Amino acid sequence: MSAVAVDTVLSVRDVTVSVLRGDVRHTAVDAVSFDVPAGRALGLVGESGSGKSLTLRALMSLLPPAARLEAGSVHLAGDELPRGVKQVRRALRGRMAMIFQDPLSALDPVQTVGNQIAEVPRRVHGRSRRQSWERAVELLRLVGIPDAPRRAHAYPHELSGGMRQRVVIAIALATEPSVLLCDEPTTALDVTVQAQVLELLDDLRSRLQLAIVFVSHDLAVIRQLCEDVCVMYTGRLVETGRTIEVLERPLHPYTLGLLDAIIDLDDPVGAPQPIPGALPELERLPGGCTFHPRCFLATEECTTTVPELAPARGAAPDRASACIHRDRLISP
Amino acid sequence: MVNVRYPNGKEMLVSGPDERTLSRRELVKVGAAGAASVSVLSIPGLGRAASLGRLGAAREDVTRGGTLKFARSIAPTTLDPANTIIAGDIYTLDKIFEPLYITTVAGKLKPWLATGYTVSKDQKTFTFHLRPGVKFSNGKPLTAEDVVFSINRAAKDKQGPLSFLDFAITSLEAKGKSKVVAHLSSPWAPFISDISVFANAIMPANFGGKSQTEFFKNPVGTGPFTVKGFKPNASSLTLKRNPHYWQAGKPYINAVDFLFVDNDNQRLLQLRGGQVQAIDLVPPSQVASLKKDSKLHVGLYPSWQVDLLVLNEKLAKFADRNVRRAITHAIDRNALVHAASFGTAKPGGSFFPPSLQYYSAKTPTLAYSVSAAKASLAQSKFPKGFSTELLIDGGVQKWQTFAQIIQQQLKVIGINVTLRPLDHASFEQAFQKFDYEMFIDYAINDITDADEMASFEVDFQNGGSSSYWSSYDNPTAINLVRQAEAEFNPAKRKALYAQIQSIVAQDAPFVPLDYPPYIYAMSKKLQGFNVNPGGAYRLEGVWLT
Amino acid sequence: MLRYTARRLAAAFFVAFGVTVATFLLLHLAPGDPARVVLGERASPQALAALRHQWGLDSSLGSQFTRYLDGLAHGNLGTSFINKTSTSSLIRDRIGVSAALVALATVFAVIITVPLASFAAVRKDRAADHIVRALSVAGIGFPAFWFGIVLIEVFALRVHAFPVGGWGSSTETHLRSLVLPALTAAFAIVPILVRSLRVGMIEVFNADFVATLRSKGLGERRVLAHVMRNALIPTLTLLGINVAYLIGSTVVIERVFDLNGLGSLLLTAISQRDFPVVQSVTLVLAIGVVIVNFLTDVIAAELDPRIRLE
Amino acid sequence: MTSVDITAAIDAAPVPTPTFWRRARASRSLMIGVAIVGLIVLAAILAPVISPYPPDQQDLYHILGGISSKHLLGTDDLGRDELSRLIYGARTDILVGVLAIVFPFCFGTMMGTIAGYYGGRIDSVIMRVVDVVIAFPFYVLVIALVFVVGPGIRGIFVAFAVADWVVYARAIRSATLVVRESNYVAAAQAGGLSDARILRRHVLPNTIAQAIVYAMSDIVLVIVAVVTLGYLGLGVQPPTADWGSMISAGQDYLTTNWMLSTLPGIAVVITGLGLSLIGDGLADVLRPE
Repeated sequence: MSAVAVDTVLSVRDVTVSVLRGDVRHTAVDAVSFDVPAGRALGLVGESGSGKSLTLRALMSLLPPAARLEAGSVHLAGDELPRGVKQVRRALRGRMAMIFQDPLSALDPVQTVGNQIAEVPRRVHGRSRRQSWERAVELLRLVGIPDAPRRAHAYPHELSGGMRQRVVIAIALATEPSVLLCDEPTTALDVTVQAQVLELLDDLRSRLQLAIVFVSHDLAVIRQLCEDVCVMYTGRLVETGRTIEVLERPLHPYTLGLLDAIIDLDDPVGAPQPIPGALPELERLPGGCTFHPRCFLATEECTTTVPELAPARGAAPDRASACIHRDRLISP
Repeated sequence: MVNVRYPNGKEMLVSGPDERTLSRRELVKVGAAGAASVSVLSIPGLGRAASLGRLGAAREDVTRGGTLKFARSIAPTTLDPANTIIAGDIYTLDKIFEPLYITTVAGKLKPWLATGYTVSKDQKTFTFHLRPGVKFSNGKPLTAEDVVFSINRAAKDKQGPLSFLDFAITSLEAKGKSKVVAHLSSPWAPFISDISVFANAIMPANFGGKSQTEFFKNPVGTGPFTVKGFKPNASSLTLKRNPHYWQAGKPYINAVDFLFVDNDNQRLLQLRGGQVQAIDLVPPSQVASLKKDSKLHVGLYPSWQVDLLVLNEKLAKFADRNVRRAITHAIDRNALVHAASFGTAKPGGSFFPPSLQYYSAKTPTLAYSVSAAKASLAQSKFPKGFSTELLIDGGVQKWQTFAQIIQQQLKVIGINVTLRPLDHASFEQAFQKFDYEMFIDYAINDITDADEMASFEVDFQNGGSSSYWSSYDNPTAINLVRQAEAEFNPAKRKALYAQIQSIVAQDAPFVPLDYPPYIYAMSKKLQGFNVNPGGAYRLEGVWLT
Repeated sequence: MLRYTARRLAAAFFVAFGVTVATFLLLHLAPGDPARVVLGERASPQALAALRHQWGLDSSLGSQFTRYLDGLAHGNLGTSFINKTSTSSLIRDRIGVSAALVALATVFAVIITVPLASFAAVRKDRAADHIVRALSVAGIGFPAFWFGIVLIEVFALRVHAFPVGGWGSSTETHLRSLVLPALTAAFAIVPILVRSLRVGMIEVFNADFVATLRSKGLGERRVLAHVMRNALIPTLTLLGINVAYLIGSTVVIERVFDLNGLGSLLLTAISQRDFPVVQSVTLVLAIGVVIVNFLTDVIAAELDPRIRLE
Repeated sequence: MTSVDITAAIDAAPVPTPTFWRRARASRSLMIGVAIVGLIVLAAILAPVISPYPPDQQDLYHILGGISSKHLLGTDDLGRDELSRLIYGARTDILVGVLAIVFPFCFGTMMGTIAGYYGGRIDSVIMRVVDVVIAFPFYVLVIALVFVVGPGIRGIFVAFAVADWVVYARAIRSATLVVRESNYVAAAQAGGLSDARILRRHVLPNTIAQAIVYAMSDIVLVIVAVVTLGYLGLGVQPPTADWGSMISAGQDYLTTNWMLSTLPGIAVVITGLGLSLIGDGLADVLRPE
């Protein structure tokens, strides 16, 4: 595993989360580690059910009742976050914030957006009512909401999807975080609004030197926003590296499968080939490498040994793949 | 017979075990041990004419002052004596207005505002001598003219429920200030008893110059108490002491706070909780538990009430004398009294209650005997029995209990009874239109004279209720009743009534079930409180220790 | 808002008219004759007929009804047959008692429901939650008057904290005599409200915006306040319906605690067939229900911006 | 930049939804509820067999007797066996409870469906009538009706028939409004199905669930109302054994024989508990996942 880079803001080591199904606990996130330096965006990509948003919620200790953080440590700008729910929340103030997928249900329907933003400076930072309101309007302007002072009095259901998502971001920024966790914030938006929000996030990343972790199942969104990317499958990291390299020359059959499954506008003729088989259920994960039943490289060995996330021969040091046949993918 | 009663709705819905239908004389009995004996003690130095005579002198061994808090079940709707028959009104206005004669606790007539009377040879003219020195609560003296005005008003007001009582009076005239002469159309033995009825209570002539409504808001009477600003159907009413009361030194207490609590359970709780010092209409079922409470006293007072199972002789099955006798034999009144009234009432025998004048203990009643019942039924036109319907007032727990006992006991001799409970107003309308087969209700005498019960329940033609709606029509019995009305010699009257009681007992038009007492409960701090068999209680003689 | 109030006023007028017609028919269908109630058994047919004529009961139902409506229009509710005074004075003396009872009962209901429901919702599926749910389920099957009797036995007779019944004379005793009846009345509707609020809160706790609240760094108490405000709205309409039910149940509560309110007056009047009193008191109670429903909708619109009073 | 949605491409296998009965068995509160009510109904049916005495057999010389070998739960104010009357009381009150809501359930559901489905003038007429009935304070209406029709079971049935349907109507109307907007109803309408068939096959199956769930707690409310009317002397009339009249008759002996009033009270609470649990359970099982 790569040593902790000097300007890393967020360092995640071996985070493991179990989920209760019936009365059996299954591992939904298996020893996930990654680092995010200030001012850079890391993409976390995988199908729904791959444990990517569960990982994010684990960092914020917002796990649903059935889930539990089994192991792992999180370092924020060097100091480790405590494990207990209450202590974590206090420790996170002004350090790490999170935004969610559905903008309407992420906002309190019976409170004006202005109040929902102002509540952070008012309650958390103890600013006065007037100062908090001004801060809220300022943040609304920052996230690109026109006529901010009037719109601050609006209720969530009176705003469009994109506008609402900007308010959610404004709320996150109100906590003055150094790290921003995004759980598929653009999935519920239509394409044009999605692009604007991504631009906003990119702009905030550079201007505020924010470290961003962006979870999505959309490779195109990842390519646009994130310099680095980790691919997750059944709770495990299967491939990491710089986004461009991973998309150009994937070192893990699953990533290859993902790329083949999308429509490549440059090659309209080639029909997309979906990955055979189905995503295995948490209760019945296959042994060894969990992707082997659907993997065209699968050999006898894959069914027994659990592949390690290790760099491939001849590839860049920060490139890694959890596949014992990774070297066979290097040669074009 | 003035067994007039009507529901004061408030009462009816309470499901306490005791009867809720209010007779004109609501059953109000209080258990003060000693009768308020009125000893003669003219009190020197009170500056009152010593000639007050024996009556009304105050006792020395009493503590004065204080307010009696009294929870009653019915709130008064008016204080006008001539215009009401509701018990809630009667027992409030009889503390404010007084008649010429009153009924004592022992059920006898006693001179009150009149000291006595003389009768003409043809027994058609009565001259009353008014008690001297009596004043109204506004200080003005009582005059003969007030008496003439009050009784005429009661007699003339056709809408007045009791106006028929004074039918015998042709004219009244005042003779000077202290004599009143009454001319009757024919000799009428119960006359003095009729005069003692509360409707004939005395008030200032022409309401002392005020309008009628205004007068009855702040009534002026000769009674021991006065009322200011009366509001009908209020939750409470305060009676203040009348400083001009003609019995010097009385009433001993300063005021009476009547609280009107229609729920039996609530009255009991307010007594046990110390919120009130006396309550009326105590359910028989509570007598046992109340007696255990050292701070409380329970009083059972004989009453002029008889609970009756009435049979509708308009129907063939009940026109048959043998059927009626069979039913009377079949009902075990001892068991009924034991279960339904917890031994507080006496089992029924003659249709006169034992406490009533001329009650004859030797009346040959039909005793409980299933074999006699079956034998009598066998002789009737319905030997194999029949099914019938028993109408009762559904709102009263006591009647429901009686009905279920009778239902069970008549089933034994082949008479299947189904119950038909109705709410009071419908129940009342049903039996008065003879729309019933059997029904249970109670009859009550309101004045000392036995004629009231005799004529109302036996005189089919002009008793006023077709023999208590049973349509029982026995000419010999009716003739005896009329003779008794005009008979002034007590011995002869007693013989006549004995005969009437035995004929009725044998004809069995209705089955006297029991003679219930008035049941009151009060704190032991209240002394000198008592009730007459008619249900009225005087408060000038009570005191609070 | 004005247009909405006007529309609701028209609907209320229709409801009041409907209630008046229904009561009028009910009264005239029921057997039992008020004249006989006043004059008693011994009354002569002529006296009965005269009284009925005086009350106008011998004229056709139609004309009686129009006469009543005409009186209503001039604010004259007629004179009580039994008490020989104006119905409006009877109602005026007693409306305060019933209104205070319903108001205090509503306050008690809210004070008991909110903590109980949030206590259960926060500890979902733990011991506390099961106890509260079992209690609220059992509570529905519990006759309110029975609970009243138990309250009297304990708090009035043994602990002497409150009077056994009656209305008392000073405002202080009025309040003390209202506590037990209001608690009894509240108890009749608390089970239903607790169940509704608990479910509402659990649903809101699962909503995404609670995660936003927590990620904002707010303490759990602030989060609970937000959740409560959202969950109260559906329960509020339920409270409105139940307060209307409360107005009806004053009839029973006033009987148990001997309170001289409109409820006991109505019960008496029905059994005495005191037509004008029954007619007017039922109308007043019905208007009370309509007002409560109107207030509920207005408050709901205040609380929830998504509801527009069209 | 093309938007890429991998998930749509890879279709996850459908998870088999358990049938109604499997989910019904899984719901704990439904099972407990059915057990409680089942026991009580069983006792009511077997009343003649299991109760030691006929319910109205009096023994006037042994009234208000305490617990004894002859009378396991003592005797009431007419010397009747309290245990037998409790069991027969179950028969009366559950029968009355269930029968009393049949009409309101059917009539209310019908009215609610029509109002919700057709809307417009029909809806406002029905809703105005509903407003009038609701404006009539419940107990006032029930008492007035019982006065007109006379106390006893008949009065109670009429009273509830007139007073209780409005609750169902309102619940079903709002449910129907929701279902009417759904696309499968629109599809059915487009398919030219007659309104009646649409209502029966598409609307009702989705709305009736709420009415059934409410019916459970409604039975409880009916029993409690009958008990309260008993307290006012207008309930089930003697000699039929019924918990209401037993509570009100026993109330005078609270200090001496507290059991007379308490036992039927507890019986009502337990029945209420059972029925509410069934209601809860049904609500969970019928609520779409």
